Amino acid sequence: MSDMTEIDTTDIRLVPESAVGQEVAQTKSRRWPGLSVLGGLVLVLALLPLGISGSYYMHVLILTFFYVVIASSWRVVSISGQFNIAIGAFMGIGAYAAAIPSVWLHWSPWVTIPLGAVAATIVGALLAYPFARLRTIYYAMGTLFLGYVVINLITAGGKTTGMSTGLGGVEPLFSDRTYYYYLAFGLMLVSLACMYRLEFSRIGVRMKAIAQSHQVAASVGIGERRNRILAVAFGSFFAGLMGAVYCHYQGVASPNSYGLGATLWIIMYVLVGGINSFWGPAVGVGMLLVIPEFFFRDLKGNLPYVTAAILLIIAFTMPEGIVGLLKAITDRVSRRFRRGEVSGDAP
Amino acid sequence: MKKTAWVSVLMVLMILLAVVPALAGCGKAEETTTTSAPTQTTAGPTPTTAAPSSTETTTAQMETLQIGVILSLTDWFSVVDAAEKMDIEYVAQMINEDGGIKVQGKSYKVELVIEDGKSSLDGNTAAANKLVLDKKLKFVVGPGAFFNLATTPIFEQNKVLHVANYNGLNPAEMNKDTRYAFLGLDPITQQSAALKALKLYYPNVKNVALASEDATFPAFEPHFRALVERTGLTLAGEPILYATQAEDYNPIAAKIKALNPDAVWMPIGIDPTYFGIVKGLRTLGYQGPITFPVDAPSVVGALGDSATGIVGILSKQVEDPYIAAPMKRLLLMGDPKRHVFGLAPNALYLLKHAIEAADSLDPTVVRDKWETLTSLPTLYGDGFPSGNQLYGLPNHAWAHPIPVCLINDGKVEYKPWILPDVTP
Amino acid sequence: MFVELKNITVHYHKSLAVDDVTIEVPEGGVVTIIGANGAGKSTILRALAGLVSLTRGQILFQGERIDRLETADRVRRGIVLVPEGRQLFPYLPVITNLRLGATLRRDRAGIAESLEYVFDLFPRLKERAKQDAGTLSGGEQQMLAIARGLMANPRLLCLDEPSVGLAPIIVELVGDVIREINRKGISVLLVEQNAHLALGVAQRGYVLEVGRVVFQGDAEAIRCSEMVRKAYLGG
Amino acid sequence: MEIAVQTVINVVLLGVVYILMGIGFAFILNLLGIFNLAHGAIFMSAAYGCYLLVVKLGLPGFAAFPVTVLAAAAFGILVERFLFRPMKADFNRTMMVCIALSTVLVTTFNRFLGTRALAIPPFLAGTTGLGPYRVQTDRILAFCIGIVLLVGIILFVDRSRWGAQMQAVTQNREGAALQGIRFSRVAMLAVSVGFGLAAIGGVFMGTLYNLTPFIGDVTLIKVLMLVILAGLGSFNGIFYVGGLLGLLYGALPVVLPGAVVDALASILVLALLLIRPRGFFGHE
Repeated sequence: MSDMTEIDTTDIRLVPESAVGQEVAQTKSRRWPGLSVLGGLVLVLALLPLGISGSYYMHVLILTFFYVVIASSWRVVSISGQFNIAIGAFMGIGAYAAAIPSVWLHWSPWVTIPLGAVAATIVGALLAYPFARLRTIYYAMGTLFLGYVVINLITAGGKTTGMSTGLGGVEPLFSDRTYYYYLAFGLMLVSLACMYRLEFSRIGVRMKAIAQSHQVAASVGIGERRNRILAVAFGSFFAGLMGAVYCHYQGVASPNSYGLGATLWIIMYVLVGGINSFWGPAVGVGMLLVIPEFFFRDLKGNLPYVTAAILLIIAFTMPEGIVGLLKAITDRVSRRFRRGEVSGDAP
Repeated sequence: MKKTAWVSVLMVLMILLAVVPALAGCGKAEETTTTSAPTQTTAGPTPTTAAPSSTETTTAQMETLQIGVILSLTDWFSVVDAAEKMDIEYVAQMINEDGGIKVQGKSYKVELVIEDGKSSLDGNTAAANKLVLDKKLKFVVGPGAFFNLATTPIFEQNKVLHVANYNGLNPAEMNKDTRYAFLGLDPITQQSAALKALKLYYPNVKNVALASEDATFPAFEPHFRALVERTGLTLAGEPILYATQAEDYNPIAAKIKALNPDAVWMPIGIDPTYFGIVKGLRTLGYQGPITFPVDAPSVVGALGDSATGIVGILSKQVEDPYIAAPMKRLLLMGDPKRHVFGLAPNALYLLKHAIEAADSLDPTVVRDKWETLTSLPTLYGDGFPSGNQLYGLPNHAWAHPIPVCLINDGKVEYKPWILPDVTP
Repeated sequence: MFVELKNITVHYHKSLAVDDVTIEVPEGGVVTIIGANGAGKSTILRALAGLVSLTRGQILFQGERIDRLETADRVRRGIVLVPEGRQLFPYLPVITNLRLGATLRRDRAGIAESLEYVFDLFPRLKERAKQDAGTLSGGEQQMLAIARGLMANPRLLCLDEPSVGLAPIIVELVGDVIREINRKGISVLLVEQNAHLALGVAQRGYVLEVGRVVFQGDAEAIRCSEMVRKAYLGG
Repeated sequence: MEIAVQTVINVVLLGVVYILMGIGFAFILNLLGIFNLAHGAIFMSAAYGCYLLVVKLGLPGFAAFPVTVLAAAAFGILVERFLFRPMKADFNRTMMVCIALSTVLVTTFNRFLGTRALAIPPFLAGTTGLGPYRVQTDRILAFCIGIVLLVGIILFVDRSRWGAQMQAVTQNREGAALQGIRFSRVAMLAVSVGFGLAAIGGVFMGTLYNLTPFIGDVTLIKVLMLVILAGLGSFNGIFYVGGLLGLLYGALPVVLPGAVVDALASILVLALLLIRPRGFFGHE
């Protein structure tokens, strides 16, 4: 046990060891069913407004698209081994960078939204810099605190930020909700495509290598700090972008949408869905946001019991989240399938 | 295999743990307040559950009018709104017992559609969307406090008449363009009662220290300053602001004490903050009167012998000899010892009378009529418009007589209700 | 037989570490396992202590199967491992480290006696009793680790690489200490890379290569074996 | 002058509560590696529990206090056995479990007792003269109990068998197992002591201030700050940093308005954290 020294006082597996580039290695034929399901889903979602136009479910779906991107952006940060508990704050920076000029200077949303995204990226990268030397639980605690500081600054901002009540009167982008639906949907597709591209690119593999062992990564010439900051900047760009669109959609920006509680729920989306899989965050948002909103909303004050029960069930029965479980099942099925065809697989 | 057995047993336990309170909670909503008042026997014969069954037969033939209600039933603001939910349900029941809302010779039974605002702007947006888009409602009561920031644009866009319980004076909540926004109680007027009562019962008071929660205060500040001046008082030092989520209010109390004011005025906050500061001030030996919106039994219960020299406004108790009839009726509909905030119920009550006055179920017609009204019944007696200039809207914000009580040495003394000054 | 590891197979992180190994320790004897780095020596001790579980095989202590027991229960029976890298509690004083060695003992008098015994054995530790364990020198830390093991009143003391990283003069001292411990009637199972030291104190030995026993016999026999001479004794 | 005296008392009391909470949190974090996000909910539940015992069952405060603390400790044993242990120290899963636990507790108290602000009746009513100044007797009592408890904890950690075992497990888990220390028992002890300490903090806060189902959130943040700044694996550090936070949150509101306090205090802590990212007293 010569590597005992590099394990921190608390021996915590922050990001589960997934084989580097495991998914890249999947054969094309195995990806086909997945792709067709995905295509069908995109098609259904694209056509959905024809059916549910002007209903509450549209609002929920718009929120879902936002949170899928935000949760996915958190996961992108996490593949580099960083358990970042400040993602809500990055979203908040994006939102306020868009809301403040919109409310006080009456800038057009088409200017403020990119501004929010850029501001979140820059601030995110700058703030990530001092924390990039921290690892594992130290990083988690440091960023948790960072998020708290950002929210405190927003809350102490006086009239400019509207303090803890929030900033109202942010100009809407469109008057028709259907446009928001397509905007959010489009942004989600583009963002997910970017993230997919990154995760399975060389940079993504490098990030995963850093997550597994920063020493090994360093020994093959992967710059740890650079790649980690890149991951945070990349993640906070999408978080900031979505935060900005989100506040224009809601018409308000309020600190408690971006505080520790909000961040923890975003993380819960990812953990419930499965942190090891690209589609985990989307599934998690579906499980924790869409299902309670669609089916349990009438429970009102008792709704938290449902979400708590979902969390407990997943924690007890699916250590790798829902997608992890599905993967385990399909693996087992396909192994049995293959065993019938080819015998004597090498271990 | 032993492991899996364990896990399944655990799962069942967990689900039970989650489901049992949920089910119990559904059934026991009424009892939440009775539990906090052990002296239930003094209430007298007040059937809590018998009433709806008797009215159901009479209202069975009536058509129903769905009215949306947004209240925060989870998270921090539920301290206020969970109680409001019960009372607004009682008011709906009261209206139905009286034959519902009468429009053009027809009676409509009120059916409340309550949505959880989750104590956040996001949650309130979702709730408003649900009411407007899904339920297609035309009349909505609530939300309270600054949550209107989130809901006003949605209601205005969809031309839904909405009556807020109370608001944060932010222009985005109510301004000259929000023609469908009404307000059950103008917050400035309400506070004028506090200062008037203070002057009345403590004539020696010349200056007051203003202590307020900081987030909504900037919007209120000029109005509060004007109000102090109008009442013939002065402010002792600068206003003292504190964070909504502080744990220890003793530093605030020490700061107030250091100003050495004749009286202390706390216009904005929630109970925990008020109590914390009063407790701190009394411990420090501050003797002057303190005024803030109270629920008399809660104050006595939470503050014990620190509850002295308090000029309380807005306490609603059956034993108050000056209590307005509708309010007394509301109190007697449940456990009369419960804590009644009485803002959302009042908004519903106002809305009912406005609809009847307009004799229409079209929100635009109701709005146009309402803008011409100068008097409407409220739960607190005759209401009157206030703050027309402040909001830039005619007769959109309302006020009414304010209950007043003095609390000394843990004993409550009820005083005649005060008619507050109209806010310009 | 006092302690028997019968045909044990151990996987470590899914890879085979020990394959079908049988080792016997007689009561009051000193047995050594020698072999190169990564041969699986430490894994055998860890399996004996209950830190890793067996894939196959049995561990018997005085005829009783103990391979399903928790580490603590094995310690209670007297099987104590002094781990490689010492595994001290660096921010606790020496005396507390020693007392923690006697966690499972309840006999105050016995503990006091053991404490006296280890202080006799290692006078340096007595001098530094109040010092944090992390501040000791390497040799002293090894002494402390052995002393802590003795505090549990062991019947079989397993030592994992006690000589690693120590100056030659201290290595000799370790050898003396092992002999002294054995003289008290405590059996010793010694895992070493330093075959000179190991064969100097042991009566019997096993040579391990890539998880398998390739040679076993009396210490003398091993020392004379051509293969061992070449591989481990530098000639 | 009076404001200064009062501030000192506030600082000390807040510091004591933070330290009690922080030590409990640190026990759980150091031994089990669990980031116990339900700590604030336990704190709140204990305060409500004590309230129910005193007001509903009519128990005298001095009886209700230990009963609450013991109940919280027993609850800790259950939580460790049935919620934490099955998670096998997986950080992600324990986080989910903690959030679920906290949600359930907060929602339950909110459903049943959340409609008005409550307070535990004072243990000793009235005020006591401290020279020319008057102080709530309860505060003096809380201060005394707090100091006694802190001394007790120091003795427990440094002198007792169990304390030594807990430290041993924190410093070297495998080494501890080899001495016959059963991790599961020490973990159970740590969680139960942690919950017990949180309960003590909760009862103090419940008597001195007011109860709402959400008081735990604010205190949890302070505790996280405390543990971050003290550093992992450190018990002594918590005492110093707890005092510092007590100073920040007890004294800053006197000179600064509202939300600026939180902002300034957290920036100060962040600045300290950037100097020593691993905390000030933690072992590397």
